[in-house]
Amino acid sequence: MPRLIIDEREIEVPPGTKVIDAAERLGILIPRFCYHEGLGAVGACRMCAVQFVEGPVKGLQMSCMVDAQDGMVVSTSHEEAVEFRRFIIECLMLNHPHDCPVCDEGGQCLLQDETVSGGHGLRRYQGKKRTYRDQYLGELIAHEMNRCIHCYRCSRFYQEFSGYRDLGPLQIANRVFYGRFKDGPLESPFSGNLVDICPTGVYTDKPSRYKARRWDLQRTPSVCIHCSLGCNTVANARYREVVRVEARFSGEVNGHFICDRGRFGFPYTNLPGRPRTARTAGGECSQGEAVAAAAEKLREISSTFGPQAVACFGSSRNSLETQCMLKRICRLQGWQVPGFFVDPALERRVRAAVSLLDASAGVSMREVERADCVVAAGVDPVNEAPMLALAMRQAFRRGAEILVADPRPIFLPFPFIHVPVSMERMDSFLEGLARLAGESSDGTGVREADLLSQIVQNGGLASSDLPLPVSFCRALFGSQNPVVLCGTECVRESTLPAAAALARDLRKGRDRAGLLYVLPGANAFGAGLLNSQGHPGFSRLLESVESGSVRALIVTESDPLNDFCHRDRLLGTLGKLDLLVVMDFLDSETARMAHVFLPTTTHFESGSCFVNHEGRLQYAEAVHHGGIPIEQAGGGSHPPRVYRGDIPGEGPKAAWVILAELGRTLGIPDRDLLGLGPWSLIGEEIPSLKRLEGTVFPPEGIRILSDGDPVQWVQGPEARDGEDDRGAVPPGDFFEILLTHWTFGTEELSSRSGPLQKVEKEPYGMMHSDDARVLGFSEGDRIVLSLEGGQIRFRLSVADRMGRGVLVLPRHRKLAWRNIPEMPCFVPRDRIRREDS
Amino acid sequence: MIMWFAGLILLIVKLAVVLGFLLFLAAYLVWVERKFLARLQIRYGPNRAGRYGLLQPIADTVKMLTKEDTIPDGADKGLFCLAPAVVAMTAMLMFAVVPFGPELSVFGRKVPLVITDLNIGLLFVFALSSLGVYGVALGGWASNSKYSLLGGIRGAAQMISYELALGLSLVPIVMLARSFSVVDIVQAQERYPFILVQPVAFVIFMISAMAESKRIPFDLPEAENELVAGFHTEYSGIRFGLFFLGEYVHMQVLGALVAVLFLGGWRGPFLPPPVWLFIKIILVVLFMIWTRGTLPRLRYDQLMTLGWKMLIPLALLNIVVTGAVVLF
Amino acid sequence: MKSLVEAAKALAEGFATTFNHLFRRPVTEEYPEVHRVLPARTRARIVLTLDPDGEERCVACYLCSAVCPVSCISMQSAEKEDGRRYASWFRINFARCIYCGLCEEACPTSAIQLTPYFETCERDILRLVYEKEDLLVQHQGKDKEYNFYKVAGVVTRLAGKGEHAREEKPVNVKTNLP
Amino acid sequence: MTLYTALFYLLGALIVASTGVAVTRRNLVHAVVYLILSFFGTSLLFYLLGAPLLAALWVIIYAGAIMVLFLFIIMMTRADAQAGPLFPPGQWIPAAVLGLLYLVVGSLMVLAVPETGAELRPAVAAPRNFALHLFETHWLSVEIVSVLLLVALMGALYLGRRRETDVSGEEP
Repeated sequence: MPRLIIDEREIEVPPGTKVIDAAERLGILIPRFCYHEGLGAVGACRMCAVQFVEGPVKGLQMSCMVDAQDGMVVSTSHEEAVEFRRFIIECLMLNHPHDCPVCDEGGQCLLQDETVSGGHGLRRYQGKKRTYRDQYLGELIAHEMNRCIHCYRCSRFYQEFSGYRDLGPLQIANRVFYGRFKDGPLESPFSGNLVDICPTGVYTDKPSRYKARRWDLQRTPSVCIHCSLGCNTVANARYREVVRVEARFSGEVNGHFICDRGRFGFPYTNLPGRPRTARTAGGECSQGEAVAAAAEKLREISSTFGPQAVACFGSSRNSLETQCMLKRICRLQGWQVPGFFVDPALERRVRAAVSLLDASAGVSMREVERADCVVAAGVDPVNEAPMLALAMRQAFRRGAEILVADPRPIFLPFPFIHVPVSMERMDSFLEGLARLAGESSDGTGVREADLLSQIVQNGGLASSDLPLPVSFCRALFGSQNPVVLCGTECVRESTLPAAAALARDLRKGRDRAGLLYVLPGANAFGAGLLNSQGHPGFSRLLESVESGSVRALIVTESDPLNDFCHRDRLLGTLGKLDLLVVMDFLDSETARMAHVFLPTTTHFESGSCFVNHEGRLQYAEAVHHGGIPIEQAGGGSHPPRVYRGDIPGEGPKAAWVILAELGRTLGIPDRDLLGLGPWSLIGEEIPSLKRLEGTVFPPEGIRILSDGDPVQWVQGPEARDGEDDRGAVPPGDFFEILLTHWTFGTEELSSRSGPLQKVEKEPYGMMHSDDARVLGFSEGDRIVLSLEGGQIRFRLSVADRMGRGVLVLPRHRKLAWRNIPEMPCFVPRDRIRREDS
Repeated sequence: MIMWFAGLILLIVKLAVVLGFLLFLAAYLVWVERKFLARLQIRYGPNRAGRYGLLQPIADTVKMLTKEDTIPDGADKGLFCLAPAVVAMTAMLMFAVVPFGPELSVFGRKVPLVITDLNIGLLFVFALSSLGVYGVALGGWASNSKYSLLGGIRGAAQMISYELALGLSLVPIVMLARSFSVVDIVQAQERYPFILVQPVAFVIFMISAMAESKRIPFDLPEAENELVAGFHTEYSGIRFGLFFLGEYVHMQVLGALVAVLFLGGWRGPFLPPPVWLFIKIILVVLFMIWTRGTLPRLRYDQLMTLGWKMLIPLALLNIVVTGAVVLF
Repeated sequence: MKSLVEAAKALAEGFATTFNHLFRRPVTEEYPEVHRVLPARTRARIVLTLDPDGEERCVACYLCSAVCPVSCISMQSAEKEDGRRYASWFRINFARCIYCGLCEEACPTSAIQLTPYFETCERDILRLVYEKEDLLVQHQGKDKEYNFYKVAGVVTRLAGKGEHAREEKPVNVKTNLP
Repeated sequence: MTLYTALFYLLGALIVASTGVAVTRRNLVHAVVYLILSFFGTSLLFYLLGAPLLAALWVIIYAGAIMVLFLFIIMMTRADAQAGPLFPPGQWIPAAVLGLLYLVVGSLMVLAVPETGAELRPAVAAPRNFALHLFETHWLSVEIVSVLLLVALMGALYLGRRRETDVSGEEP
């Protein structure tokens, strides 16, 4: 451990620490532009110069390029260093335009700060300034190259860190330009991070352009809820409107960066059409009246048809508080056990995933970055959980071998092995891999080859699909820290234990082998934890409604009409209900059908807890108090000049608070509801979380996985009861339809974001080029799929690197995928035809 | 019986005239003070209400009468209401013994131009002025405000201290006039005013009188920069008006006492006696305003030192000297 | 004794001084009848000026509202079609304003300026809230010359890249020639 | 019953009532104010009985000086009214007995004196007469009292002087 002295203070740092980091540990912030903890050092800007007075290195050096060593004596305020930095900043400012007043970076600009701190107060240079032409970089990022100081942070992030190639440095010497070869939107779904890392205003956030200055923003630590990863963010609000979301450093979850879905997906909270007043059949009314009306009707239904005639339904975007309160009220009132997923199979898969994870197996994204071998089964990281792809890329950059087994066409920003094994063969593929890993310790090549061929057969792979490269097997055998990633959205239920078994097998003879399930929704883990034993499943629930045994449905922050396949059936079923109570912050279709509608707040307005994929309980603090954004209240102009004591549109409350009020109106004493306080509520409903009560909540969240036996930790799903018989492929020539997510445009909340709607692709279906050739289709054809539920029209895209016999459709709102009667869906080939022009 | 009624009517008429004049003068003294002070400070003073601001007192009165009369929470209601009345009443009552002319003969009946000629006239004045302390002290206490309380305590302490000097300074006058009756004192100045023989007593009396009326440089009870407005901080409307009225009536009374005790009272050539008294009162009052425009406020310890260590010994010495002169 | 004489002398001097003042002409200026001409830099009512081209100078950079010690300035910035940044609304609450002039000092474009006009009293406090229309004036105020967009280096109708004062032609990133 | 008699009884009633109220007040400032009222009545009684000098002195000394000091102390200390019964039996029983005794003896004395039936008449004792009487017949007592007061004054000065016997010897 090197010990060195910086500015007359001694510090001991781990070997390999840069001097600039060592100084930061002492609280000394050496000026820097190019150095970034997440990107490393290149020594491009020369701003971090310090004087090495004693020790192995002497003289003026860049502190980001020198490793801390024993005996160093460093002075950051040495005359020579200060003078040097003053010249450097003046040099960097030579060509800087005079546009701080109209630059969105102003107020959060590193260049401004360092110019002042560097002592460069007045421009002495009177010559001409170099200029560049700016480029159009899409709807998310604005480009203003004149402000550039050539620190290379953008290209290092874009190309090295995230693996996309379409933005980088051009030209030489004093003319270096960062941009694309020609105008056009950036391809990377991580491009928003350019805004965060650019030390000046070259890349600025386009959707929030000219909205606010940093100092006017209310900023609180928040959590992204657009996928199950739970990346840490900073929410910025002004004038009752969330204007910007930025990445927040988290050493365990997302590191320094977030994806564009998380960064630009927030506008659902500001939408002009967001419902803010309660409604009953009689029209708009106060929250209290609506609650009273709902309670009245619920009391009537329970007394006539019994409490089992009332059902509740949540979702995986509910906060943990809402989920717990929902379950509690159902229990106290004797209503049906609440469900959280419209797909009973998905619900069971989530519960399986939650039950299979334990502290020794579950890994965070940061641990994925450190893996030396990654096996991903049934997961499409860029589309389902984008930041996972970035984590995998870091593993790749460290030399990890990566294999993705998925029938879908997978794109990842780095080279990897894609095995397009079909969903129903996934289990045996993983089992084979496990066996391979287990046997490999013997190290006999012959057995290896045998097993390989076995896997190829079990995987249902055609010989033309390259069999598993031997090199990957070698890497897997030799790895010290392998990680198994597994999706839940499209896989079979049996794949989850298979992935767990692979991780378990890999752990033999190794310190560690990780397991990571990508879950469907920000709080799917919470829904799984609540362990809805006794919940009949959504299909059964619909049957009960149709048969008349369930008369009332309470839906909290959930939109079954958005998620459920068979739209016509659901519409008819919901219409049969005597009472449909919907609480939501979205103007959803289900909400519009509600008999009683109660508006709720988003997690930006009332802080709430979410449990991410690895069981990390994170708290998103409220950033503002809610109410109609001033821009909307003022009709785009200045806010109205009236005296009033209230905030317009402040009616909505958190869903769990409304639920508690409903419970109180139904006669549950308050001490059993809100009187408990959120922590006791969570602890009462999820006994394994009782220990959290009273703990101080750390900023990086609490990992709630237990070390014990995973089966005792939470009860897994009960034995398969025939409802989800996905394994059986019907005989004959069928296409299996895989409904998937896209990075932009399919996730419920972010697909309402205006900026993201501009960048999302038009929906298209994908099939293997061989299949298309057999059917006589070609790229770009308009295809009609005729199903019982109705027709689905889409444009076809063909790919080579994907499984045969699958048709991949996005859950895009512009695609009529809800005409699919039921999942899984197998379509005979003759039902697919080209649309005649 | 008729005479008795005539006497009563005469008394009422005198009361009405004197009281009316007193109040009118008090109102215009405010104007005089503001105007005179302004000129001392090279300003104009009130000049908006009427010509030269002559209607200002009326405007002030209307304002005070129509302002909301607030009583603070936690105030002692009874005492709070009583205090301004005590101040105004004691000040006005003092004027009862001031003669404003020689005896007149109306229809063969002798009419003394004084409301009542008490043989203990001076003591009556002292008695009333010692009661006036209560207005300040109780008003300050009853307001339930720390500023008021401090102002009230200061006022009480200051008035007690200077009352001693005030009383002692007049003992030589009484010795010279051989009477407590104010009428007799004026009579005794037939040949020369007492200021000529008693300059020391005059100075002591003037200083003490200014301290008694709590005016600059002795306005510690209401020292604005530390006590907001002292004992009348919490008063508003007509109750505040009463305090105000008391102060200006007090000024007149002290002016009248100076005139009567030292300047020969209503005596003077050519002009009718009441006019002479009026002129003398105004001169004294103007001098007080002039002082206000000239001197800064004393510190509390300076105030007490001046009263106890200078004025009282000086007054005692004056008594001894005068006694000796009178005796021998 | 000496001090007594001194004290008496000092007192007499004081009284004489004030007495002399009695006969001096009052320095009071009788305001509503007599309007004194105030210096141009007197700090009173705030205006938003135009640049020499007749366009709004304010770019809604929020610096004035940031520096305002009583938080009486609020605005919303927006972008015009030609790329100029401007205030879609701009509001000064003169009921709060203390006329300290910090906003004028902070303004990078000489847009916000204080004028000597101070008679802004209103009975209804809401009428003291001035909107942009109330604040805009049709002249340049004290700074006749400055035109921010001529030197800023951002593209507007006024000038494109490399066409502002002291700017070189834009770099051609696709040529090898120096 | 002449006007004077009526005034006499009126004042008597005022004095008795205000003293009684003063004794039973919880609020000390109120008690002082009622006591002042009582003194004021007493002074008026003196005036009525033809002793204006005594009346004036009574007001100046008792109402004007002593009670102001009382008020001063009360205001400075801000003593709060205590709870509990105003007078415990241990206090009021002896007081009642003594009061009753005084009432009986007083009544007997008043009834025993023959002039009781005489009407009240205004009498005037001018200050000059009063002074002559005092200084001619009681000059010794007056001088003794003045010496006593002088001694008391010096004693007060002695007690109130600054302690200069500090061990440090510093100017305190």
